[in-house]
Amino acid sequence: ERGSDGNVSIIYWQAPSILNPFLSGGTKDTEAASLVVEPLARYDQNGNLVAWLASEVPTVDNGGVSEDLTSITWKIAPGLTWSDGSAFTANDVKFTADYCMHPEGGCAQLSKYEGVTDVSVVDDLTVKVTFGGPTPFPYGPFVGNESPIIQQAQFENCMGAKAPECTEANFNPVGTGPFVVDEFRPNDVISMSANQNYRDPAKPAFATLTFKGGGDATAAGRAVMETGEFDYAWNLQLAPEVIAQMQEGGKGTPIAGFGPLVERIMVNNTNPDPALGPDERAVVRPNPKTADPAVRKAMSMAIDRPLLVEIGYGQAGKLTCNLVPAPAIYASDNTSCLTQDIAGANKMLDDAGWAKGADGIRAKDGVRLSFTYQTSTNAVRQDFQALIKQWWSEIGIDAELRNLNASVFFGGDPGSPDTFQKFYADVEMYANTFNGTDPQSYLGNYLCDKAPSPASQWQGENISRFCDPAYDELHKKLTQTAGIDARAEIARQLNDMIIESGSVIPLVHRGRLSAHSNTLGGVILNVWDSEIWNAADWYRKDGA
Amino acid sequence: MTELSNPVPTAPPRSQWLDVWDQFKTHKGAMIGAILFIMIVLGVYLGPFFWDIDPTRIDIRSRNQGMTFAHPFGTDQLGRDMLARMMAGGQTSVSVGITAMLLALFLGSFIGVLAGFFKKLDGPLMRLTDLFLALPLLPLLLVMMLLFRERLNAMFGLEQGIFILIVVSIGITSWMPTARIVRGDVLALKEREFVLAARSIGTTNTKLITRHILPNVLSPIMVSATLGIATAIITESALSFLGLGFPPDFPTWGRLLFDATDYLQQHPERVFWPGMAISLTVLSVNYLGDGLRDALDPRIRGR
Amino acid sequence: MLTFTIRRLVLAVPTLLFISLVIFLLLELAPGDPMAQVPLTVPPEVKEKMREALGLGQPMHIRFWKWIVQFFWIEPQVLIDSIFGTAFSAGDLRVISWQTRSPVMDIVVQRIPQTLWVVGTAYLVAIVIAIPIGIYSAYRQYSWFDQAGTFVSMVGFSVPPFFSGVLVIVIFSVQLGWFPSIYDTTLVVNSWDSFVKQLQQMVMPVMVLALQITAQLSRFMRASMLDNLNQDYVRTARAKGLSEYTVVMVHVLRNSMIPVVTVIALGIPAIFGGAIITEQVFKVNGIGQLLIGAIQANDLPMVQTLTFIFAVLIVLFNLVADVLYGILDPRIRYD
Amino acid sequence: MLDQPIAQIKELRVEFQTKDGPVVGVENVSFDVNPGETVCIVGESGSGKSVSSLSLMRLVEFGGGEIAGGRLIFDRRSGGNMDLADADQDLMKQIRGNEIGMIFQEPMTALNPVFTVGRQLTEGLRVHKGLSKAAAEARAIELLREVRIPEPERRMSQFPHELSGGMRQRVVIAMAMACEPRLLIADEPTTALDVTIQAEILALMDRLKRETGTAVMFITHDMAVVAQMADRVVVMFRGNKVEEGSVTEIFENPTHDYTKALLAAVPKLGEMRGKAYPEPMKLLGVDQGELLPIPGTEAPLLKVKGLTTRFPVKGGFFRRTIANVHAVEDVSFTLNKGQTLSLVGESGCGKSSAGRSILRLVEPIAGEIDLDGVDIMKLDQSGLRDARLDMQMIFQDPFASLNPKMKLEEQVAEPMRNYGLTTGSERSDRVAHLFDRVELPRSFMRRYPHELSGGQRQRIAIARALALNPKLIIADEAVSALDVSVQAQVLNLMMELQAELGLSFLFISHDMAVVERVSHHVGVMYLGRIVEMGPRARVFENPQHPYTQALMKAVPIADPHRRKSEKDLNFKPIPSPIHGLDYDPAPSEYNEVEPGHYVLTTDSGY
Ligand SMILES: Nc1ncnc2c1ncn2[C@@H]1O[C@H](COP(=O)(O)OP(=O)(O)OP(=O)(O)O)[C@@H](O)[C@H]1O
Ligand SMILES: Nc1ncnc2c1ncn2[C@@H]1O[C@H](COP(=O)(O)OP(=O)(O)OP(=O)(O)O)[C@@H](O)[C@H]1O
Ligand SMILES: [Mg+2]
Ligand SMILES: [Mg+2]
Repeated sequence: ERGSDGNVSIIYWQAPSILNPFLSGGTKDTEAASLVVEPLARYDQNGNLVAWLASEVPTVDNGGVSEDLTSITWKIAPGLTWSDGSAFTANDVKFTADYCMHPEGGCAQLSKYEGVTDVSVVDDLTVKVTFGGPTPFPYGPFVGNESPIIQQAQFENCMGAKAPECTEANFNPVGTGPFVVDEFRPNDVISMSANQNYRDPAKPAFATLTFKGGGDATAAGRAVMETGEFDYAWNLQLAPEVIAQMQEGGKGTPIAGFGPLVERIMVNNTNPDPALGPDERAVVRPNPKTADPAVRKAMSMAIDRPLLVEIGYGQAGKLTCNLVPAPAIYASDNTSCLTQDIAGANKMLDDAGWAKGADGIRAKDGVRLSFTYQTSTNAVRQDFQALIKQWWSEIGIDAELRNLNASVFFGGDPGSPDTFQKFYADVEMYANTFNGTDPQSYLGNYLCDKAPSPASQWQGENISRFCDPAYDELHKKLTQTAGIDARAEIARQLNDMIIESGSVIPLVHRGRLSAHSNTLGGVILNVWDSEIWNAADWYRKDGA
Repeated sequence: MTELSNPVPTAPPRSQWLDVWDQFKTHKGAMIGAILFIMIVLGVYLGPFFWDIDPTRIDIRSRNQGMTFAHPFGTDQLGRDMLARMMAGGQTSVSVGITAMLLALFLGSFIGVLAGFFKKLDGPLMRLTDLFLALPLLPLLLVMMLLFRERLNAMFGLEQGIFILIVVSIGITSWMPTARIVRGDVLALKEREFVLAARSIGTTNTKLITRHILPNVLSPIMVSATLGIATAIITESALSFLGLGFPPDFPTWGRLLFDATDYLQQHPERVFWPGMAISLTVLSVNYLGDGLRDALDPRIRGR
Repeated sequence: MLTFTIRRLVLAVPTLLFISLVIFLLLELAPGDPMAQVPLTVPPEVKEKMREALGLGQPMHIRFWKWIVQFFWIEPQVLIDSIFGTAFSAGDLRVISWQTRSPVMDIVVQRIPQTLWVVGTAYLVAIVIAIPIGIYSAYRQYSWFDQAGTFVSMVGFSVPPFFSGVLVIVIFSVQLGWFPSIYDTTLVVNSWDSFVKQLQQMVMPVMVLALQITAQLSRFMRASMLDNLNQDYVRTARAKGLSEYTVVMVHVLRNSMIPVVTVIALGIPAIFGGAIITEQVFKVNGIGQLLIGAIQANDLPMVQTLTFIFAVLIVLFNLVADVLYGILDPRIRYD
Repeated sequence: MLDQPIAQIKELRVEFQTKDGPVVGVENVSFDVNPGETVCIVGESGSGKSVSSLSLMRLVEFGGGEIAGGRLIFDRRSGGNMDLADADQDLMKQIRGNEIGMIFQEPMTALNPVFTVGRQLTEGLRVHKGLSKAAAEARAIELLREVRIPEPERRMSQFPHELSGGMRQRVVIAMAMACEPRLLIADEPTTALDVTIQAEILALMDRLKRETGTAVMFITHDMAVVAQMADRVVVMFRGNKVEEGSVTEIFENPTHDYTKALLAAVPKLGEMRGKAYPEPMKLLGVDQGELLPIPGTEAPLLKVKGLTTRFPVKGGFFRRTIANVHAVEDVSFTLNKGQTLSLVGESGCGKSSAGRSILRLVEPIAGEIDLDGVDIMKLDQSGLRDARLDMQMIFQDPFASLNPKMKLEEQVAEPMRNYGLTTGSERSDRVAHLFDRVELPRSFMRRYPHELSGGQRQRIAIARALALNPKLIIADEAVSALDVSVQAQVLNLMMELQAELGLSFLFISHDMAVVERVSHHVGVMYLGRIVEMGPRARVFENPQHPYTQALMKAVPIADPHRRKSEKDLNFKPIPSPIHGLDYDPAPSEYNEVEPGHYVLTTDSGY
């Protein structure tokens, strides 16, 4: 029964700054907002698309998607109302698209609307989205927690440049979700209460919800599992033994889920030598140190991945040799990298003519295998760096470690030499993933023309500067192929090409580890969408 | 020849530093502090000759060990020897502490003396002090990293480069209190008659400052110095914590302490060692400073 | 003294303008990007658009000028409006945070209560503890109490709060379960129970902060007392037949407090600045946390505004300390 | 009751615990103080005078001392003798301030700077007499009136620093007298004060004693003051009492050598009557040879004309100069080679400023200074530095003018190092020679200033001034802070150097007896101007200006038969030397009353 279970409290160690998902791309923000605003369809815990505000997921089969793959028509479930009681109509949906696609709005989810040429209201409950060309995967707009529907009435005057002025709306969006915002304190705490107009009269079970942000993962885990102050803690990136210790507190349980997130080492295919100067550095190929495939292969062979999982992630990590480890049908079946092979790596380097010098470091033709190895500052990554440095030293490769403040490393400031895009190093380590379940654009990151360079203001996602015309060709084919099996086949091939080249050395398939209190029922961890996607179904367990 | 022509000294040549030492010896706290501090310094610098495990050597099989014979201080989550890491960390922490303190002291005394001594400079220099007090440390550091890291790395190598950067950034953000105190003292000293007397015998401004003003503001400077080492060691740990410090495979006490706080419940000894080392250093330096201040003051020394 | 104060205030204006320019340039020069926290899944072109929407496309001097106008002209109007219900500021663009897209000052106002509660209380507690300790250690110089005081304050001074904070959390919240480990900023104190709750959640952060401040203040107090205890006027007071209590607590204390009070006044801006690490450890989410969060997110308007307010307070409290000195010590004259 | 002493000190021994073990402050001292009597305790610095008196108050304990032996019998007001040496501090609280009052040496520091005069005065009254606030205030005003402080009501709400030194000392006296103690201890109450104020304070204490019948224990090392005040005298030397007797006995018939030496060292006003030139003092126990007068020469060395120095007073919003302190106003004089010109006058009249202006340590705004043909006013900084080779200064306070952190050797060598005159070994030879010259053992070369006595310090200052072989030495109150015996030594030394080296001295002092002893010429200053100037004998024997005459009268004379009474004194408070910017002082005009003896005819402000 609605509101019968009192208060539920959630802690995110990153605090939400805004509840308008279009003005912030941050996970913390979109997930918090997912309690209030909802999309037409979203992914469930298995990565399947399910209808949410729509009555069904449009497909070619059910006629929702046109045969030529250029349009998709959404049918809204009838009888929906906003939390203020007004009716939810197709106009709101169209408005949402206009809002995000406004050229001055700086919408964070603009890429969801890529290729959209028109959104039109067919009738009160029907919206048609038209794309510029065939779009085999048309589920960008209005799908997933990053692309929810906002109310036209509320945001009408907040278009484009005016968007930031609507503080009230950005902090307290009217939504269709199970909760409404009572008070929003940016970067601190959100107080919510049950949406009295929620479509299911029995839900949510909780009358109020507290969403606390800030602190660190350790504290969040402790608050749920050891002191029991909170019911749900998000993303506990902690050493396995710390998690285990917390679990002994007996108040909560960690839960893990796996999306396509992979911790990897990127190998720089361009030469990062500072002597080259700003226009050439990390732009011209090849990188003399990493150009030899044997070197890249050996680097990967020297790594003991099971140990990395055990030390760094425990139950939140899995072994993988792929760039795309999930969903299952896209995952290639590489297993060659799973066991460490120092001897093999040494032999391979010996054979390739890299001879060890007096200091134990290999060199060939005056090129020493001494790498700069950078990553963002983070305890697990630093442990990984240390371990990998040690393994590499065993095969005669020296690594000079650097760690950079995350906000600098991941910030796109073209003026900073320390961004991961500039890649002023031989190798760097970070994790990346993609939204939803379709890897097309993710794999598109490795196209030749996506390499960052001064010409592109260092924008571009081909971080390792991988370039293979055959790959580009194959990817093009993917963009034109419909049908999940055929697409998966191509995607696996693309994945293998990258892995084979050694430009990306996958380390760990990382999961999301969260924890919930033992008294909180109904939690289903979802890594494909908002983690707290089904908060409406949560309830308080009795007697616990 | 010159030896012969020298007159026989009338009193045994007692050097000033011998006097200072004599007084210093009688200060019990100072002696304990000095011995402790020397032991810490010797421990971290000479220790590695006796305990020659590489602090970055990972021995994954023996990770998370408590105190054992092979690893007296235990090992960390990657199986690195804590004793070796403590010694390596100590080298960095102690040298960062001392150099940053010296730099801050130098800047603080320099600006304080100039502001106190030259009336014209007083206003601008004190506003400069306000400016530095108001500057946020973090963005400042980021800017410094951006502007100078590459160049320093090229000139001094990675570790030296970062060392210089950290020392400089701690130094230039912590000289302000010293400057204020010194300025206040100099203002008062300037009115003392011996300064006028020195001027009347033809002492130039530079000599006046070095011979007469500086030795008389030594005692507040000493106090700042002792506090300065402590602040520098702790600031360095905060910097490591924010990812602006030394590379992660480069242990410092602050970093060891920070890394260990997550394991506080599982392995309390891992927190204990670096915490203990920082506290002991700070304490010993404080007592040392107390004694030194007394010893440098001839008035107290006479008693 | 009035002219002194006014002159200093007038002189402060160019100083502060200069400081604001330096802060601005510093932040501009610093690497980092407001889009750093946007996930990697958001493509760079979109990020570029978002950046433009934040006004980052404009040249530096225009942005600085805009900030100056917003901060010095529009924000005061907003303040007046909110006090008197007028509408001077209607339609003007205020200083907007990049993270939250809301006016910076609103968030600052929201954060002030918890910062004042925690850091302010810690400061008060520290003063209340440090002064008696300082007095007694000086009065019984080199006694065991004095030695122990020195020892404890040095240890207190040398333990970083990221450690002591976690330590007290593990002891008092995890093991003993006495206090919550996470500060609840939404708690409204309106009954005895909620007051007790507020106290409970404040105990640990206050404890950690107060330890550090006490360590420093008690040293100051002790030194200042020692300076005065040997003065001639103390002997005069004794010769009058006053009790030891009156001599120390009235005559000596009053004189010793002069430098200490100014030290305390100089520390007040730090209360506003919050305690970055302690706030983070206990999730107090005050001004300190706001600043560090803004720095990490490269929210320049927020950082600029916060540090500038901080600079204003520093300049202001320097002045307050000077004026206080003059009030407390009748010998000081301003001319 | 009256026949019984109020306080009897018997075999007092006081020890101090120091880092180098116990130090004896007072070894074996016994004396009595009878009702209505003034007992003066004299002796050189460090002889245990203060310690004895503090022991009687049981205040030594707070300074780290301990009464190691002896008895301190005190006759309490409510009948009965008791031994204060073993009274507890609670009981002492009732006696202190109530039955024994104490006046301390330093009026500048004896008062708490942050409390009003009224508050500090009423405190004791409220504790001991249980008076209400209003009653205590009324009594305090009455007390202030008794000590002749003008406008007592206003003073009550003032802070100590707002009062002049003399007034402050009077407040301290009022405080000590507040509860009408039976015994008043005055520890060097006038040492730090000017002659004129000293005379007033002494007269005041004398009157109060007569009116209230309080017994007084008066500590001093100034024999002239003793002669003025004492009924009985106790002479102390190195922690022991060496002689005791009535004041006339002591002055006319001293038995102990130390007492004799002390008396011999006191310069007495009028001693030089009839002598044209200064001559060194006769000291006891020192073989001085024949004491020859020092004639000097008549060739001028320093010519000063129209010297004017003003200090700006800043104020207002823009910190502009709103007024000037007219410290030195149109001063002219000539100093001959090998002679001494003294400037006398009371505190604040501009003596030091005049001296410093000549060296241009402060910048005069007008005037001509000609030193042996060099026009000092026209020199730039480096020229000035060179000129200072010829003129040196000895500062008022020997302790303050030496750097506490520098060895004496270095301080004496510093002028030579500054000018690069000598090299290493030569320099140390010269320093050693200078030490010999001022009769300091060479072993002192490695000491620090605080390890020396005041007289020794002043010799260091002299040695430093001599280091450059100057022609002119400006001695700014060079002996004022010294013990009489030491003062005599230093004066002799200076005269000896003058005779030998032909130095010229500009001697600045407020002590008329000393001035009479050393000068060839005297200038009397008042409010920045020289009001009277001429050969020493003429000015002293035939003072013309009313201010000079008043000054002469104020000087206490070390002769118990020539005590001054209060009515002889009538000092007007000095008017303020601060004038607005538009104030244009008239030039000084002099009337030559005798050959070389000039008296100011224009308005001096007196
Ligand atoms: N607190 C102290 N600790 C150690 N020694 C002391 C202390 N106070 C006084 N003395 C010593 O006791 C002796 C007597 O000192 P006292 O102050 O009585 O001299 P005094 O005759 O008053 O001299 P002055 O004329 O300089 O005031 C001196 O040798 C002095 O060094
Ligand atoms: N640096 C200065 N600034 C302002 N006024 C000053 C300064 N030095 C001296 N005066 C003032 O000038 C006047 C003369 O002072 P000066 O020191 O020359 O007197 P003095 O005769 O030496 O007195 P004393 O006997 O006390 O040493 C005094 O009113 C003093 O307050
Ligand atoms: Mg004395
Ligand atoms: Mg003077």
